[in-house]
Amino acid sequence: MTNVTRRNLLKLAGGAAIGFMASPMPWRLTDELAIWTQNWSWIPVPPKGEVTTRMTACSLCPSGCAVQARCIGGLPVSLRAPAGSAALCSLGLTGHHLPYHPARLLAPVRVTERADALHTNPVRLGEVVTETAAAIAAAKAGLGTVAVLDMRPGRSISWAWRSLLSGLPGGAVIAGPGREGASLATLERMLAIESGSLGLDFEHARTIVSFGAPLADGWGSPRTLQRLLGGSRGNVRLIHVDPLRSPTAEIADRWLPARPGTEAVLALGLAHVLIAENLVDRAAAAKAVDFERYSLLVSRVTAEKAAAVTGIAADAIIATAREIARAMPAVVLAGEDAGGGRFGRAAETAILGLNLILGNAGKGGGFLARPDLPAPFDSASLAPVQDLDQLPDRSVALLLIDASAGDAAFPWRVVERKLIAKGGLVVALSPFFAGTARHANLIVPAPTFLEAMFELPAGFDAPAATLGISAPLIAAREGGADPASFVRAVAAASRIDLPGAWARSEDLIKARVARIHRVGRGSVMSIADGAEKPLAAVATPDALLEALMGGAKWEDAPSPSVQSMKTMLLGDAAGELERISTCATAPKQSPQYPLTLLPRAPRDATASAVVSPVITKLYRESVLRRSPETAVLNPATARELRLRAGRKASLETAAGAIGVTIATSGSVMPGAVEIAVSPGAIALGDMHTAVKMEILEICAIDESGGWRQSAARLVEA
Amino acid sequence: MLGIGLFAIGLCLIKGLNQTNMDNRFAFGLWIFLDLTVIALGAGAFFTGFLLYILRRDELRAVINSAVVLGFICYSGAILVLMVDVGQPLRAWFTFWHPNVHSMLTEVTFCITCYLAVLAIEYAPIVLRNRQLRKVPSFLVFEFELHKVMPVLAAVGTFLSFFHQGSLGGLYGVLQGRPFAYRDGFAIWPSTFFLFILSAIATGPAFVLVTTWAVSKISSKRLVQPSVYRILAMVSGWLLVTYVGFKGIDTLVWLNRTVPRTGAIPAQFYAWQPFGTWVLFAEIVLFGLVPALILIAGARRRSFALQLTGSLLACAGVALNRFVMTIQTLAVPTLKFEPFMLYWPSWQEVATFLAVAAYGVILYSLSFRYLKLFPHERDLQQY
Amino acid sequence: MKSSANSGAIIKRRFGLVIDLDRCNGCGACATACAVENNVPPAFPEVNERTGLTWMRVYRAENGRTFPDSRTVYFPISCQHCGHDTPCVSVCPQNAVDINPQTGVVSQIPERCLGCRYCMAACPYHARYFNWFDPTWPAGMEKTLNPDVSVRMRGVVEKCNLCHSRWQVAKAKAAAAGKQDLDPADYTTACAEACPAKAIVLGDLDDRNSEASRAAKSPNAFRLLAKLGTDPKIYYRSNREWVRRLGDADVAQIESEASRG
Amino acid sequence: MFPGINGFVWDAGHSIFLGIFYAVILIVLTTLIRAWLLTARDFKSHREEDLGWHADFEDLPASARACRHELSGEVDSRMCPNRFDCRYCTDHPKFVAARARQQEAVAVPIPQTVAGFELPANRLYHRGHTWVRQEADATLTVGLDDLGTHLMGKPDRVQFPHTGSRVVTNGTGWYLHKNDVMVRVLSPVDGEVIAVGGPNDEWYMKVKPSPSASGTKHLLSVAEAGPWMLREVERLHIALAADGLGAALADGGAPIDDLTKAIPPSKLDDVCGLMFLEP
Repeated sequence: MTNVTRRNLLKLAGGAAIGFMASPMPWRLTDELAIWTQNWSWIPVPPKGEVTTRMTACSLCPSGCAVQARCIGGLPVSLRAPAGSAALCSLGLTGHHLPYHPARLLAPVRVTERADALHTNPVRLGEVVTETAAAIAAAKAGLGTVAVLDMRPGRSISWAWRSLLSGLPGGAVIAGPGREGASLATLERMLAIESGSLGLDFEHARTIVSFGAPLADGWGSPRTLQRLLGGSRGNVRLIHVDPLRSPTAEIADRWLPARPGTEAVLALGLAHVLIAENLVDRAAAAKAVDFERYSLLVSRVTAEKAAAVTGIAADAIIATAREIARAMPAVVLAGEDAGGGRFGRAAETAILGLNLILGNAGKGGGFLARPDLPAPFDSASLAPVQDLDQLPDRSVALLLIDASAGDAAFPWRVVERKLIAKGGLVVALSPFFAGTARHANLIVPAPTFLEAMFELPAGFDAPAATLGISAPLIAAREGGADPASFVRAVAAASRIDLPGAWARSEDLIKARVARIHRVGRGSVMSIADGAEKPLAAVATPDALLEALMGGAKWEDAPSPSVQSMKTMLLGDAAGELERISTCATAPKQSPQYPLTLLPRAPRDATASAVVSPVITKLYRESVLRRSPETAVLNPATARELRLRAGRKASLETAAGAIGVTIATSGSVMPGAVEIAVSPGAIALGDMHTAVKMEILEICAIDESGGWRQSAARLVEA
Repeated sequence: MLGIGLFAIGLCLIKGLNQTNMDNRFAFGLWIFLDLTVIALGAGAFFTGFLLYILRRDELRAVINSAVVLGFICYSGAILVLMVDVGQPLRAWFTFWHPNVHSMLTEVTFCITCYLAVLAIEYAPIVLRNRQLRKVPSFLVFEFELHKVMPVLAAVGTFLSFFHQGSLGGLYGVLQGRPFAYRDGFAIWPSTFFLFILSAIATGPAFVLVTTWAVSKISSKRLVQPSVYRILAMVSGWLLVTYVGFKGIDTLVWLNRTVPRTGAIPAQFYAWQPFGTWVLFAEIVLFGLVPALILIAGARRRSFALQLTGSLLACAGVALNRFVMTIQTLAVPTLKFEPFMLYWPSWQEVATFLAVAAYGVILYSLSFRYLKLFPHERDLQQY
Repeated sequence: MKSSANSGAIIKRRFGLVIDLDRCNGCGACATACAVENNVPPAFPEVNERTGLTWMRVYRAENGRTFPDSRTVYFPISCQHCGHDTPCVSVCPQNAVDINPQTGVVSQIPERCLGCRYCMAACPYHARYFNWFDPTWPAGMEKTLNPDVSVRMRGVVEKCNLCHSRWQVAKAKAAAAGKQDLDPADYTTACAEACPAKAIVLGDLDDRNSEASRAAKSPNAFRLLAKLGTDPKIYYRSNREWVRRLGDADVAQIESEASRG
Repeated sequence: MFPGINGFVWDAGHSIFLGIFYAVILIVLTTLIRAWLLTARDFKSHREEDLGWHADFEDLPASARACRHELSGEVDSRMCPNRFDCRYCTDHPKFVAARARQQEAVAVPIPQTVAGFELPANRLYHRGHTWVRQEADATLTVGLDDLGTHLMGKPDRVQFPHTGSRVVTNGTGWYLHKNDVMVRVLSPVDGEVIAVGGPNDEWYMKVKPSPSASGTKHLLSVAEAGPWMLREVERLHIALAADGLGAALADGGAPIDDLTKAIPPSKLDDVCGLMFLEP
């Protein structure tokens, strides 16, 4: 029987097969399957809807670039620079992604640390307010002081903070450490200008002497870079001092790779040549009360001595000085780096001093006085705005972090050491559970870019005061909290009554706009048609607000020259500069830490706590931007230390260690380790990847709170 | 092994090819390399058929069945892997619907599928002669009739095979964007087209020899007369000699004319370790000329040991050649600021291939157990 | 399409990019803008520079000298839109790659692509990318996708098409205005538009008056691997001799940043 | 791909390539179809048995295909070219003639038993271990020979053709079933089955030769059967020796009745196949 059944089976199978093939079924099936692969249910489908174009401005960094948004059904799908305005950076181009970033917070949270990982549990806004009020009470009771860390000073919300703090022990608003333009405070101190601030007039400068200002990596207004890269380079020269062969160095006319930490000596050396060869503006320089002492001091720093310390050839120093003098006006910058922060006070004093002897103060193409924007409301008493290093250590009992309009990269330790021993309470306003906010105990979710009205006061490098407004394009998400109303709530809870009739941030901004309108100075630049009309021609405050909301910018009238009370070239850094001027040759590297760690970052990597996940195109999917885990060495250095490219290693400083991958590049200064401060896993949207110790946390912090360079070593794993 | 392999295949099909270690630079990897090798070795099927049915070398009747089964396994296995290798297997049939006749790959696809069908048909009579199936009279009769038309099929098979073996070579020879692979040629065919045909038909018989020997070792039975081995060795040997000859000429032309025209520097191709010039030497001499001579000598001296070593070397040689064409081509950078790259297959890739290998072994041993792969087997048992 | 229908003859153009390497400072805005414009998904954590999707990719190359003489140049590289025996077009087994006769743009038809990756092996510029993963955006972010460009499925090859959707929009606009051909001002690629230094210029290389064709003819303009004879339509220019040398095909060992790991 | 699919043009490339491709497919299909048709035709003309035997014979081991004249020692070595059908053999008559001449010289004694297997003289023998006896009424009686009987012992079941149906020389005679092994016994003659017997009778079939049937010269006379039987026993030995079963056959003495008891079931099918000319 067996074979009989087998035969039948075979027949059946064969018949079935043939029958199936003959039927249309298989063909139809394959076709359907192929079509199916083209619209798998899990492939996202782009939105459909009516196309509109709306104007706003980018609030993701202080530059406040104009933005033209292409919207579908009212929601932006792409951002670009309007015709005639500066192009957007990667951060700005992807700003409309941020409201949907995985790190986005939609409810107040309490941050707890378990198994050395951070966890968030939602809390009610009320609880946050009560706890904050309690902390304020405790501070009043003598536990410590209260401070606000403001990542974007100059916004009208700062006035709200300042009036909240005015009554509190040691209450002060701290400008975010290492932020762009921070060094101008030093120059302002040297000039002791009593009101307003200084503005940079790149427009008319013929030479830009940049000490580490990463102009090509986003520093100051993008217009400057455009001017440097634009076809008509002829009329502006760039001299760049930087141990890194950075993009800025690439576009510089002269690159001076001074040894890290010797910038002050180089500045003094340049001053020496300028004075010796009588290339300075005597009249302006003589205004300085300590000019005699200054010239005596710099006279010690001959080009040769400077060369020995900085590693820049003497004749290069001399040539540079002459170049500067030849192409005046020449503005000298002590540029902060988005990753490396600012130079120490002494260095800044030495560098910026050059401006004073070149007579840049109050001269076109130099530094102009810039009256402050009108305050949003009058207030009897306001807490001061200070630099972090003006706070005593271990003093702050309650720290409020205002990261509602952006963030900055700095070692948390510079702030942490200001907190009282027990740590105190840290409350952050931030849209994301990322960046500085991760160090807070409580986080209140602020709206993101495009979700609310943001204020764009002039960048530090604008010659005159300006104001723009970033108009919201997306309805604010549920669970967000407005910073101003949070201030109000806290004030109410701790029975502080705040001046002014404002409830929300918009109110503050509107009030300020109204005041600008009342002042009546300046003009309104419309992005749409590039037309500029005097403010006087704008009928009502509301009309002005409307214009600004439409992407226009208010610009103050050209300002009067700088009224300096008492110019000082050495100021409070005199002592240190004396020591430096002895030119005790370059600070010896300790044998234990033979390398110099140089953390640096382009601005678009740090200005916001998070970036669009699409930025992986630059960091992960290509090697254009180095990952924060890549330590780059000069091949020679690597050979000396027997480190091979591609190997894993541990980068160690006195402050700690992180795991890195070694890379080599001829562009790196021998003995230096370059590390890019760039978005980590969370900032790029990988909420599940384990968070690594960040490079800044192991950087050494100098006495004036800087972290540009640290002694380090690499140990191959 | 089969199980793990199937699991790996599942992963690749469901989760996508991110399961492999291939990347945008190594668009081809282990799979393509082994496919090419396997198909080259599978050439034994058509070439033995060609010798037997067209050139009437009747001694080879002793191995034809085994050769056909081998061919069938090699081709079906290769196609199986290809189906996993492509990103959208469900669209495989597009090639037949929107063929780009200028693409070597189209030719390969068409020929391989046709040839697999032919192999299946050639396989059928062997199956139908099974002791149980033959009791069904219609099968036996059909087999008988099929057998009469076999030469036609053999001819067709030969034609197809010649073409796709060639096209597989053309696959790389036409890549003018890859100076390392690009070759001048005749008419529309780059030289690799012909070299691949030669190397395939040269190693095909060698592979048949090796497998036959292996099977008889494992089953500890004598399967074919020594004379058959000798013929295979002889054929393989002489073809290999011609191959090496042409390969040598081709290499010289390539290094001295083709490459300079593309602006590339030949020396740079071998500047990256581990792919030094030794590769070239191994490819042409160590695994080309040497086995050829060994094979011929072995056939002459009637020394089976020599024939076997020669065959093994020859098979290794064709594998090396396919490896160079596939992997080294992709490893060598074209842009100056692009790095030299290497890649290691992921376990999924390896497992997938092992699964196919397992399938081959199983299918072959089943065929060996139930079908008469070596007609003379019984006789040789007797005396 | 429409305009070419109502105007008998098809207007033949040769669109290409001219990239001024002396202006490029490697900010990467072009790469970002491209990804946003063309709905190229972000990368999973396990993705690396070898498995990513970067239609416009900026390479960093150095002159091989060491500090302080080391110099860096950035090469923004997209599909080079080869015009003559285009390597990828001829090898695709199922016509999933073709050259648009109206624009000279080499375009990929993802719906027809089988994912055999033969074209990637054929491309000397490594400008073609395979979707190793399913395209995935964080929840909600699909609202920000460009409606003019469909998202590609896993398992197919994709690459730069000079913002084909923008070209279609421009054509449609011209057609609506009853014009035969688009106004060059209406059509530019996302990368060219986004470049802060205006280093990237799109234009018809056959049109004498176009800025691009003029720049392409400048003495310091060159094309990558020109000797391969594939006639790419992406031109580069630099006044630095060593940079121009980097474009040639002789595979010299230049220590490049990419060679890490 | 076909006209109508977008962008398709019948350029030279397409024409040549697709032309060749379809030609190939066509050829493959036609050959297949042809094979089918021929098969059908063969069935119509009832050649299946013949063809079946044709295929079988080819697959028989060389040892089983020796010519009867090799067995009888008239020629050193000769493969049967005619699939054991001497009726159409051109050489057979020559051999017979030659033999006739020799027989005057020596009269060969006719053995009754060979290696313990009986070979009754009044029968003709077929290579498939059957015998044929011509009856007075011109019918033919067909049975299983002694070795066959011993080999199978008493079959569990016999599967006969229906009486009245035709059997052809070397076609299937009947099937023997023994411990679920099925053995096909070749029919030694052409003709119509008029009666069937079984293991209990000494015969299996009575056949009325068809008029077309051209005699019985393809069958072995007792004289020839002797050496043939010797060879068969030898083959059996070898087949069994492969598994060290040589002892199963009583050496020289009377063989045991039922070898199936001695032979392991796994091997039985092969051994029977070997002896009953069923590869």
